[in-house]
Amino acid sequence: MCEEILKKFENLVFTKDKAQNLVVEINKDDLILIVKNLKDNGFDMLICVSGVDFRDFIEIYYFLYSTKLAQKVILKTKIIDEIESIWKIFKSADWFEREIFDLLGVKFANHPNLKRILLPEDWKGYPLRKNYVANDIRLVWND
Amino acid sequence: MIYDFLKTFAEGINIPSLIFESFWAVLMFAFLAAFMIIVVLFLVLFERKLLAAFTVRKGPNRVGLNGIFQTIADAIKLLIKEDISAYNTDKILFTLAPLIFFMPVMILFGLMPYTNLLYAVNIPLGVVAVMAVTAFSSLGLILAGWASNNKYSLLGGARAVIQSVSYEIPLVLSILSICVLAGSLNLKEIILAQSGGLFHWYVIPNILGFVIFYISTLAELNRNPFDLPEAENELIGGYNTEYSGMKFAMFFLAEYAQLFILSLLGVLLFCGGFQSPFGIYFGVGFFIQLEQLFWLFAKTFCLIFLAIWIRATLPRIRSDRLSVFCWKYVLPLALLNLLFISIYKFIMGG
Amino acid sequence: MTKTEMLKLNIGPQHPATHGVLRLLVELEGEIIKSCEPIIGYLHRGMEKIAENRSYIQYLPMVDRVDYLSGFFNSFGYCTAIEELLDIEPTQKANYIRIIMMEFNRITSHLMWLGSMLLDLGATSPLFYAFRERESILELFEEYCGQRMMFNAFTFGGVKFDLTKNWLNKAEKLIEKMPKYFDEYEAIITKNPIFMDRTLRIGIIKKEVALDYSITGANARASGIDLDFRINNKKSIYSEFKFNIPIKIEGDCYARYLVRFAEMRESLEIIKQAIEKYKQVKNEPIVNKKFNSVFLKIPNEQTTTYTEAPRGLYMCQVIADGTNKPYRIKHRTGSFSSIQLLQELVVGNTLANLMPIIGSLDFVLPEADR
Amino acid sequence: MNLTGYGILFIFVILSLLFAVAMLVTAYIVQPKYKREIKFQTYECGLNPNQSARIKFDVKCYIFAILFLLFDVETIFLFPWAVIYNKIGLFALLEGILFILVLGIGLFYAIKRKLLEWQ
Repeated sequence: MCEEILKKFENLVFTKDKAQNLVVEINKDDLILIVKNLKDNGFDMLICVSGVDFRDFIEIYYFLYSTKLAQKVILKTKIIDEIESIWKIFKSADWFEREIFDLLGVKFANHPNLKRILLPEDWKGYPLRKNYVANDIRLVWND
Repeated sequence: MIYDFLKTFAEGINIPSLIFESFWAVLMFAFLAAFMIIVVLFLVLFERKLLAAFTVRKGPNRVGLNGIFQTIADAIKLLIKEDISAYNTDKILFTLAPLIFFMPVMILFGLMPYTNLLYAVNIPLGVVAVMAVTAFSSLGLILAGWASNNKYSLLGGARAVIQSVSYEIPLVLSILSICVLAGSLNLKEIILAQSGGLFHWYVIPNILGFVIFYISTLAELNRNPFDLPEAENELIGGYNTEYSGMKFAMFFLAEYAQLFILSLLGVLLFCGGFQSPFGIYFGVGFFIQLEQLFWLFAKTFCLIFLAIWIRATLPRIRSDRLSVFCWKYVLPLALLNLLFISIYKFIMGG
Repeated sequence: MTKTEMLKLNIGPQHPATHGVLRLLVELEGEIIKSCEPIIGYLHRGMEKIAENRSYIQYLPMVDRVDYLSGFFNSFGYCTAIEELLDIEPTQKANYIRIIMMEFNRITSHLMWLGSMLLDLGATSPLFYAFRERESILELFEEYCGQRMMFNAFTFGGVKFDLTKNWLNKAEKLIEKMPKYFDEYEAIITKNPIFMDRTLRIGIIKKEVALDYSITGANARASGIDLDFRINNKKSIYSEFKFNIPIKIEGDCYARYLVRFAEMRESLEIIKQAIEKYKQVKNEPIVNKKFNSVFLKIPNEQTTTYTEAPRGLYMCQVIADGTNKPYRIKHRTGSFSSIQLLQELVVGNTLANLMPIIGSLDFVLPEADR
Repeated sequence: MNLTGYGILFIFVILSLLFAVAMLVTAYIVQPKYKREIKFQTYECGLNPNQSARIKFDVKCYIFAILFLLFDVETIFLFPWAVIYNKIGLFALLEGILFILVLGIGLFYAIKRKLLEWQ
């Protein structure tokens, strides 16, 4: 089903993860179009957005779900540190993207309110990056 | 009896009667103040124990035997607690508010007849005085809300205005229906007009008026389901958010004293006051007085029990429905009830 | 006429009705809310960062703490993820034990919600009644695994403890009694006119909005979305059980209340069936494959599991890199989305309506902040 | 000269004020006074208030206050009527009905005009 919807896009790599969920590797420039296409064709819920730091690049995962077909699809894209925001398509992406910005430092272009959500506003660094060193003075309580 | 004894004593040593009467008033006041504090201490414990029973708990059970000294411990704690008034509070109004809230309650205690001999103030316009004094206390809430410079207090104060303003009128109208029945504004005469047992009480023809009266008192007292000005889940503490120590204690004290005194008023107006439900007294002389006190408090605590029961059962009413409920349902009903009662009175004994 | 000003009010973090430490920055005109900005993060514990520094088995107790009210579900999601990565299947018996525990946990969680929602509405008694029943279930948990809230009872490939005969007897007795308790609640709540007045047609989540904001779980089902990951999952251990999924289309606070209430009854049905099935496979082991979990190394793979937790979908994404520590673990929880929805749902309501809305959405903050 | 009931009432008013003030004074003497900066912060859920509470704020109770004034004044007129109701008889009844009807019509008008709705 998902394959059919995404037929017209090029450079897609279809794989399966360990739990037999469909994972589609996409180019970050096609993201908006693909997500919009999926939404129009039944994938009406954005379950989650997550990001992983692989040192050289960051991978962003979009977990989409179709309530009618009971199908899941995971979009995966490689970026350096910037990607287009999809909050106009799914409003829930607003906070998911803020969380990724907060913890991974990924900048989402055209995001309306891109600021820290879980950490304090004046926190330094992005904790989920692999090169993050936890030496913030606020973590030392005993002095 | 004590009055007569002291009176002859005073006349014996040539004290002017004006001074003696004033002295007597002061004595009565001291007695009533002590009475009020004991009643409130008991009432708080009563409510906590009852609520605990309603919710399958034990309630306070540490201080004293089964927790009977719990409220005394609380009172002492509040007394020796530091009194804090935050930045930007209007210091004068902030102190004045608990005073204004507390004062009327004490006066109300003076206005009530407890038995046919035991009363402090007996004036022909007793009912009007009671109404005037009751309405006065809501001013304290408004002042407290405004003076605190706290947004939650402000909202609580605003709610208190709407609530007390709305429910004042049904309250007055339901009391008016009693005045029509009794043909008097004197509380004692109203009670004596109901003598002769259960079926002579005004609650029988005026049951609707009683319900309206009870709903309105609950609203005036800010009790569940009308506890909006201090709804803790919405406004934290409402008007008394910023209060601590003795000032808070005064709000607290006055609230429970009001619960008692307005329940007492309900008993006086609708349930024959100190009259026995059987129409006769079993004792003679001094024991009649005790019996009357017993009946009065028994009936009052029935009403208080009802209030606590309601508190344990019902959720809070919505703040915008509160005034609508009053103006659309309670007030027209109160007007109709007044009409009905006046026609009833005309037919029965006009 | 002079213009009135907006009252900017902080509701929370220290507020009796925000279920933890949620902060809502609302603008009020009169008592009507004109805008609302939820601010979270006061309970952020860095769960996802901690995972990177712990071995898989060391992280297992941490997962229970993602949502302290329904620890079994988080534990289950994490364990199944690791099982998928390791290609092991838990035994049937372990599955049944898991289901019994999870459904009991769902009831405790919903009872907690019921009590706190009615407390928000100003009714104090239901809280104590709900806690009384919750207590008896927590006692069962305590007897099972020694813990009342942070269970740490599931492991990779099964569960850590077996059920005793005594435990089963107690559980069966409790299941017998439970529906009566629920009837009691219904008697004092469901038709209560004040409760209905405060919840009917209040805080309506339309179906499109719910989809847009990724609302899952009972909140979505109250808005007419047929979404339950107990059924909608491809391989679900629930597939051999018969139970209904209550769905309402109104989407208001009252519908959410009804859905959750019906869910509790359904959970009892599931537990009843699970205990029957458990008795048939009594002699199986509780753990499929014993391995040295301290030096457990998982190949370079990734997986995602979807669990229907009481507060919506709990998704656990695990990325392994061949060492004994997870490379990245992502928890996706239902509360996070529910809180986000507040900014739209609350606007235009009065301050008094905020409480049933917050209460009925049933979020807990540690789950949102992780 | 004897005190009437009103005289005693007057003494009660003064005494209750004194009683209340005495309670505050006692507490002031007894209570500890450790003044700390942080204690004087206005409570706003653990944060510093971002604006003063003394703003021009729409509390929606103006209309209720007006209505209250109207009704309260008019019910005051009913008190004397209630007292002498027995003595006048039919005339009092008719008059009372008329008066209550007028009140009721006013209330009906207020409800019809939707003066009591919030939104």
